[in-house]
Amino acid sequence: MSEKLALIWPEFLLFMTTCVVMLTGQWPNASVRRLTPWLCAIGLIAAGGASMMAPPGDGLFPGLMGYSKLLTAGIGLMMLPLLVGTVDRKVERLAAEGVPFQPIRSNGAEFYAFFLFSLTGLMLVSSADDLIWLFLALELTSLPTYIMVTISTQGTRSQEAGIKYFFLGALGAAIFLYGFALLYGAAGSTDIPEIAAHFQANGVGSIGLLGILISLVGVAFKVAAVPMHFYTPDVYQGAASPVSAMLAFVPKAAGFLAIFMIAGVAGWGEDGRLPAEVDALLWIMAALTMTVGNVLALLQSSVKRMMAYSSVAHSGYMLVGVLAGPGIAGADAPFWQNGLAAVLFYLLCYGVMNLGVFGVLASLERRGEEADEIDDIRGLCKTVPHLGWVMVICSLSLLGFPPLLGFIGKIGLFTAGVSSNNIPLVLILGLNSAIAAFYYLRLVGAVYFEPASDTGFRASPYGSRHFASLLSAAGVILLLFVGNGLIKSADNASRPDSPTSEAAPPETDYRAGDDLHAGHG
Amino acid sequence: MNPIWLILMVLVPIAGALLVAFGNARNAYRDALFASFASLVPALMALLEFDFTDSASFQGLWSVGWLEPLGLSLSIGVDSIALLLILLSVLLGPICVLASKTAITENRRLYYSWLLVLQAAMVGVFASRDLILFYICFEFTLLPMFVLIRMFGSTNRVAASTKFFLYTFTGSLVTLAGLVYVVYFAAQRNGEWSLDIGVLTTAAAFMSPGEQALVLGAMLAGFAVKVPLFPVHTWLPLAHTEAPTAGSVILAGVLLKLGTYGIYRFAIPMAPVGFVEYAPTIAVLAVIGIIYAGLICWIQDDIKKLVAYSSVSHLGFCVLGLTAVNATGLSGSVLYMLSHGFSTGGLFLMIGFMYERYHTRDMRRVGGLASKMPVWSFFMVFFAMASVGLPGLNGFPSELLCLISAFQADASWVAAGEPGAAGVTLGPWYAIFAGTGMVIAAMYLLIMVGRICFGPLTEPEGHHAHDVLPDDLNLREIITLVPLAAGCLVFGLFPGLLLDAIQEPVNQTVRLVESAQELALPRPGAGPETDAGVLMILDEAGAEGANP
Amino acid sequence: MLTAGVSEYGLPASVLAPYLFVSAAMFVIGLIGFLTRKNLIIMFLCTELMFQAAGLALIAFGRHHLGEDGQTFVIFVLCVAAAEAAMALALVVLLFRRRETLSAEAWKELNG
Amino acid sequence: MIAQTLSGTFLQPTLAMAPDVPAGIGTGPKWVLLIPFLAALAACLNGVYAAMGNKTRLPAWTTVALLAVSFFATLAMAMGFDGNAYTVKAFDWIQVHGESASFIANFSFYVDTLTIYWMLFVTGLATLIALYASEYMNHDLGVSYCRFFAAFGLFVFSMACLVMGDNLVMLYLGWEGVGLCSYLLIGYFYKKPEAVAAAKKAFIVNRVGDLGLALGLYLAYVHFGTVEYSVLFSDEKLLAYVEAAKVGAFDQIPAMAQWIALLLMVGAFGKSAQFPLYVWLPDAMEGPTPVSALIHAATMVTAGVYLIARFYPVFLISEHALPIVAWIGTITAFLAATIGMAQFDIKRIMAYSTVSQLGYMFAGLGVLTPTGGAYHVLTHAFFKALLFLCCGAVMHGFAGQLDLRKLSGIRRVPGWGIVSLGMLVGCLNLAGVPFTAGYFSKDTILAEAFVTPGASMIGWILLLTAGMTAYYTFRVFFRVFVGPTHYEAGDDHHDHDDDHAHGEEHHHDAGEHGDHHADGFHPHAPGWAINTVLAVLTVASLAATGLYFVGGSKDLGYKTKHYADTMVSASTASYHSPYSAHAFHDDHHGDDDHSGDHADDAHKALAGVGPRGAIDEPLMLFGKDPHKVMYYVSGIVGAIGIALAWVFHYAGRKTAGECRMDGVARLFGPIPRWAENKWYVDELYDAIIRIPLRVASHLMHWFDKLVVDGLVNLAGMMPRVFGWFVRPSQSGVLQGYAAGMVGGVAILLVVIVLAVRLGGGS
Repeated sequence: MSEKLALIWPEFLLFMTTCVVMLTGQWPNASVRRLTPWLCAIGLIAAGGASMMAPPGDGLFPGLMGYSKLLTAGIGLMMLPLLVGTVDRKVERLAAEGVPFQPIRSNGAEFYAFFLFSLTGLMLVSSADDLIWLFLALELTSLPTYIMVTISTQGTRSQEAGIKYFFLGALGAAIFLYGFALLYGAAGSTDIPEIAAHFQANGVGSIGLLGILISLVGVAFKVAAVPMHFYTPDVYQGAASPVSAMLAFVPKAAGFLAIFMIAGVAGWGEDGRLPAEVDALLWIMAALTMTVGNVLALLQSSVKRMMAYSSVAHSGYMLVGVLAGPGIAGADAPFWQNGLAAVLFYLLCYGVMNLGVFGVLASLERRGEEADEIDDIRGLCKTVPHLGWVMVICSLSLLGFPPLLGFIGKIGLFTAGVSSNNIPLVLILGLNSAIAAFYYLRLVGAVYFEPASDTGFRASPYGSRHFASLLSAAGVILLLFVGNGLIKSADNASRPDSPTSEAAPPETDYRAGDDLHAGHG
Repeated sequence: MNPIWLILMVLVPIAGALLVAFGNARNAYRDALFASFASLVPALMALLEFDFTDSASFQGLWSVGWLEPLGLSLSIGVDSIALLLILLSVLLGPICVLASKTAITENRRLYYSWLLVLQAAMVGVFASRDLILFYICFEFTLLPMFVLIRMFGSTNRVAASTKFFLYTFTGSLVTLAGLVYVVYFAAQRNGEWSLDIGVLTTAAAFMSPGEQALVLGAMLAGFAVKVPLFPVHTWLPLAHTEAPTAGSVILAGVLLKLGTYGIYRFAIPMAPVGFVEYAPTIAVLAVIGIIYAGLICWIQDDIKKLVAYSSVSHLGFCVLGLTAVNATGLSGSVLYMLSHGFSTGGLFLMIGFMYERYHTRDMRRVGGLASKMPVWSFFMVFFAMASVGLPGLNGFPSELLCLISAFQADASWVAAGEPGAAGVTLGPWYAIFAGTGMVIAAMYLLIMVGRICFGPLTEPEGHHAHDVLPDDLNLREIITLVPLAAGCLVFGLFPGLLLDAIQEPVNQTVRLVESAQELALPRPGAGPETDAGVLMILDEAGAEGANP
Repeated sequence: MLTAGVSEYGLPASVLAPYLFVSAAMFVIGLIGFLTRKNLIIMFLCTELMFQAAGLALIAFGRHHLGEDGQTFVIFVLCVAAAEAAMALALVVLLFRRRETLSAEAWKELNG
Repeated sequence: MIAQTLSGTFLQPTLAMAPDVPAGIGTGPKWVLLIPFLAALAACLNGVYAAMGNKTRLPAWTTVALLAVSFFATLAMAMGFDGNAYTVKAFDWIQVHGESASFIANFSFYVDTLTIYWMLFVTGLATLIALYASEYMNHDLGVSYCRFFAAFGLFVFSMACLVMGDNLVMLYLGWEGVGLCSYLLIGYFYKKPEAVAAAKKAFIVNRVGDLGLALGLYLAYVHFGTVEYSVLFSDEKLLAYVEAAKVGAFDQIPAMAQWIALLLMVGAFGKSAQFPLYVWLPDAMEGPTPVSALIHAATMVTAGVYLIARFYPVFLISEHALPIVAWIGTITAFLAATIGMAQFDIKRIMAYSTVSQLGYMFAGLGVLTPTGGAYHVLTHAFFKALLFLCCGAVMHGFAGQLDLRKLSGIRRVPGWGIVSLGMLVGCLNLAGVPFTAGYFSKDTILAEAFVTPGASMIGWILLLTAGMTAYYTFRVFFRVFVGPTHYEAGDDHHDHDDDHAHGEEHHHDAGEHGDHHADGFHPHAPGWAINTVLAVLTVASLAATGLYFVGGSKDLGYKTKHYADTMVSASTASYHSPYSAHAFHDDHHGDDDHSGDHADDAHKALAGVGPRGAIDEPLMLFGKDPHKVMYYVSGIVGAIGIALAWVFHYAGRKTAGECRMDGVARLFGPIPRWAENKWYVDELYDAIIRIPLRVASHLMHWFDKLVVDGLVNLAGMMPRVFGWFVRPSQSGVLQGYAAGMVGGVAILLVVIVLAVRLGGGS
């Protein structure tokens, strides 16, 4: 058991930080309170560092942990400056005016703590090797976000978003829990590699298949795939932009990692394909998800809603990678065949570029209200040039415009899709990217070409939010130069365990050259 | 040839763009002019250093890894065709800057920097030896053009730019799928993932005819839109009409050629059997385009729209030459790519100069300018004649070769051993119908010239002299036109300068198609020996392009 | 199907089936309740019902396989359900303060 | 003068052929390139003058001087010609070296007797007419003057390329080049909408013909693998076909080879204004008169004749080509004559007479006498240029007046003597009055038509046309140059011409105008340049008669009759009809002495083309030598025509406007009006070609906008429509979402299970 603890050092560190943050977040002394984000950052950095040193896990994808945790920590670190100033504005203002600080009125502690909790959950998902663990980790990822959505603004919209998110989330959780139960029933074990081995040895069986299908659709809620996508626009729009940015990444990443595991349980067969039913489910889901997401995004005038639908669509793109699986050659599959690696890399790209758009929205304010409508950002390149340019770059990247990060990510999905012989799906993906161009181009057009509309939005006083936006745009460009290493690590992370192993694999060291694990001795 | 020149041709405009973008707005024009002239230097060096005796092999090869797991590398190199197209792109740079001096009065920094970025991207397209790098540059050209139209276009610019972007972008994404399939196929065949165009070309010929047809379809989805081929041409008149003058010049001069270049470089060698199979269909579309767009030109009142539709018609000839898949046709087509830019680019400049003075493009409102603008009219007639395909000017040799190639490419004639027959895809009827395009071209261009230059002088009501520009062309404008006019004349009289240079690569492509044909449809009695021979030819053809 | 891996001391398939049936019925009842009842609290209770349906299935399967995994899982599910219940109540109270109603249909400002 | 030079000086060297020449085509001296390129230089220099804003007559002098040098170079070329065709290459032009087939068309020139024959009168007339134009155009000094002479020089260059080019592509270059110059010069008065329209029409109609030429070029290339004359005409395949054609075995000649001539023919019809493509030529008279004289009478329009003559072997091997050429020529000749009879604009009458005479030339080619055709080209070039220049002088002098009802008795106006004399000589030639050059050349064609089997109908029509020609020619002469002196100023075509301003001031409406000319309008008598040119041309037209009697030769192995015959027979156009009237003058029949000796030289082998089908006995007309019969018959017919003109248009005429013909014309009802309106052919073309096409264009434009672009927009709208369709699901109601989720999952599961199970799984 104790050796298993070594796997969750990053989570442990984050948990420690969370505890500290809970305290500092409501410390009577304002300067201590102001330290909270910094403490979060330290925790994230520490967790990131620890994840680099993490040994390979014993789940289906031994390498997944290191990459995912580092990714989590990294994107979390980028989000952190954006979160600053989301809650407690009134409380802090009053405190600055000399009114005594009332912890009971403050949400800061929970907010940061829940943020870290959620990230912890995400990290735990990546190290899950057991259904129970997976279930708990998924819940840990989601539950804090329900609260964060609700408290992110003072308006009723957040509360509406929170209630919808929570109830539908609970429904989704019930569904995948039931699926897990069936999985357990079919395989007689909750240990994921054991289940996989069992299925491989004895066939999936109808209960097992039902379990897989139900688990998949349940988890699809987390990635906002059709038909579990309905909550997305409402929740994203209702929540404050920083929280929406987080929602677009954290649960999605958790969901995809879980989908990896569940699909991995079903197994990509000799021909590199999932069992027919699972394959069909993911195929239809992928096609519908990207299409529905994009066509609905087209109709939006609210940027947040548009981005929510675009988030749905991006999940659809990534499902193509899941379908492709780790490639026919199994552990030896090169990156271009490895759909899972493509998904992992795309998650990184998406996390970085998506942040920029929400960051821009969060960096524009009118009496404490964040920008939302497309009218609010018109002519941004003239009024607030740096935000305008962030918007242009991130939109183009989301659009998959070469040579930006989004394009590179999409290329991976393209090659994986083609190599797994899902060419119709790849064409749908291509056409959907074109549909997406309609509305991303509208964003670009609005900020770059159109005259500024005087809706009263000004640059937010929270410099850290501008910083986060700029960071995102810089990431979109600069990561291109280190893309090589990132792709390699995504590739290594998604290497499945030896596909023919009968039981839980022994700890392997074939990833010795992995640069993410360079420190591991 | 030293790859540094190719690299510089990309970097100099980009540096220029940065200089302009962050420099003083008042100096934007001057800086841009400097940068565009400066990029002529590496172009000239490349031209001098290029070994034309070995024009089919790629020279100036240079490669540096980028995203290795994806096989994506920055690898460049040019054969003579790519080099010439690059030179055309670079040459248009200063012309476009010069032509914009008085036309663009606001946002100059943006304008000139995007113009320079566009130039760099165009060079990148032709210089790429990496498939995805090609695609990146290919797509990237959309952005500057989009900005130029959207920001500096005329009244309907938003719709035009959006349509331009979305239409071509949509097509290109399907192309990407096709290209990736080729890569995947090659990777399976070679056991190694490579994006090197040479490697891919070698491997792709082994695709089954069915696969080739699909790949061809996917490639055409992007390239045909870009050309543009009937019936996917409707974005072009709109984009041309709304674009600023320099934008139209570049669009007509180079960007449309990306489509035909794509067909030449990718569709033909990578899906040779499929291309030969579907060449008649493509050719029918090209011929329809020639006649259809020509007739539409006839009744246009908007002079710029007229010239825009004429581009559709003209590019039909270019595609026709490609579909003949013989030496004459490919030579003619490549020649067309090079020369069309001079004449049509010239026409767009002329229209731009007129527009600056009269602020209208409606031939009902302005006409008979010969009496007021004799120099302008001279050039107008000159470029119109080049566009008509008057022998002695640049349009003629290419049009002639394209038509001959279609005419001669009759399978029954080849079988009968006619000495002038080559190619099996088309036949005389294609040339006959396409040939009516020559008559129609004369019709609409002469009517255009007749209305705009000749007849009684008509000026829009309330017209007053431009506050900067004289009635007729000024020296700067003439200097802008002279290189294009000289190009028209020189390449009309000495097309051999270009034809000789492109002969080898073209022949090699023809060889490749023929070998692939034999590979796919082995003649009875062809033993393994023949197959080996075919393989050798294919490998040799591919190896020419392979990076060391 | 279910015979695979069944221990000879485990719950035989014939006895397992009714448990599963009940579990499925609970799940569906919960689902129907979730879809049809407007009251947020009742809706939440329905999700609890669905959770417990899964729990029942887990226990039955656990007995079938004679492993402790199923029961362990149920314990954790109960914990999570409790945590969710706490959150649900907090949320519902918050919302009630705003709108003075517990109807789920009172919240449809965000749509499209 | 020129004719004397031709006949006297260098006719002999032309025929001084070495008996044994090596096979193949040699390379000629490079200075031959001067001929075309001097003209090009003239064009360039004029361009420079225009750019410099020259306002003197320097452009004219430059052009005249350079063209004169070019002419003398041509003379030198003629004199230096040793009987062997040669090529001179300027530079490589279009070359594609494919693996299986190469396409080579160099910028190079081919010189044989036909080339020399044609170039002599092209450069000679061009020089003279440039001189004429130097005066004629002087009201336009300045940029326009430069423009005129630049186009003029360019025309001569293009014409030289056409005639001298050594391959079909060069010919095509010249072909389109002369078309361009024609366009530029017809549209010289570019402010006049009619001029612009006429220019456009000329170019576009010609392009239709050019398409035929181009296709013929392609087919020739495909079939023979080359477009170079030096290779093409010695191609063994072609020679074999010709042999087959000799014995009438057309079934041995592939249809493809026979089609070449049919396609080339279309080009010839366009350029030489043959039916049905003749409509552009009358309108082309909107150009300045020197242009009409040079381009639209003497040289450019004969390019079609040149093309057929040059490709005579190719036409011979085509079963239907020459008969079609003959019939088209005949129909054109007749039709144009009928229209010419009813016109009142003297320049248009000349234009229709040109069309008609071109028809004669085509008929001549068609009835197997390329010699007759070529000889008529030469005589016609001189006398028609003369006629046009005279008309031009009238137009120049009378402020643009060209209506023969408003001019009369010009002969007696001081200073118009040479013009009137020139006119008379020209008219005599055109009418085919005995012992003029026109008489002999027309006679040759007529005689051949009557003796060629199956062509006698052609002969009769041509004979009738000859009478009509005589009538309308002298109609002009009798009305305009003789009779009571009377004139009215025209509505000055030359807007800038101050000299004529008073002409305009005193212009009177024709209806109220009486018969005097003394109210201030003074005709502007031609100056020395015009008079000199007219005098030279008058002499030359007369002297051309002499060519009928000199220059015969036996050096080809058989006897040629006269200079034109010699020149044509020594070229690729060589063909002596077995039915030929010439045969009666020859010592022996051509059949046996053509072949053999010169078979090594392909060109001479072609020169020996024998009969198309064997004949047993010479054909006779009325039991006599047809040629001699024709001397009398055509003389009589011409005389009748002139007499009719005299009766109706001269005898008893008191005023300019009225004559006996007016009464006669009424007898024919509306027919004269129809003829005056050119039988409504233009309107017909409008109705069946232009208007339908235009309607089609509009339809296509709408189709493009609505359907093609509409579909694109529709496709662009589809995502949006789909979005609207899906959007209601996002109702914002929590339970709606839940229902969507659950329903969606249920449907998904069912669909999957069904799909996989029914699809057989995989």
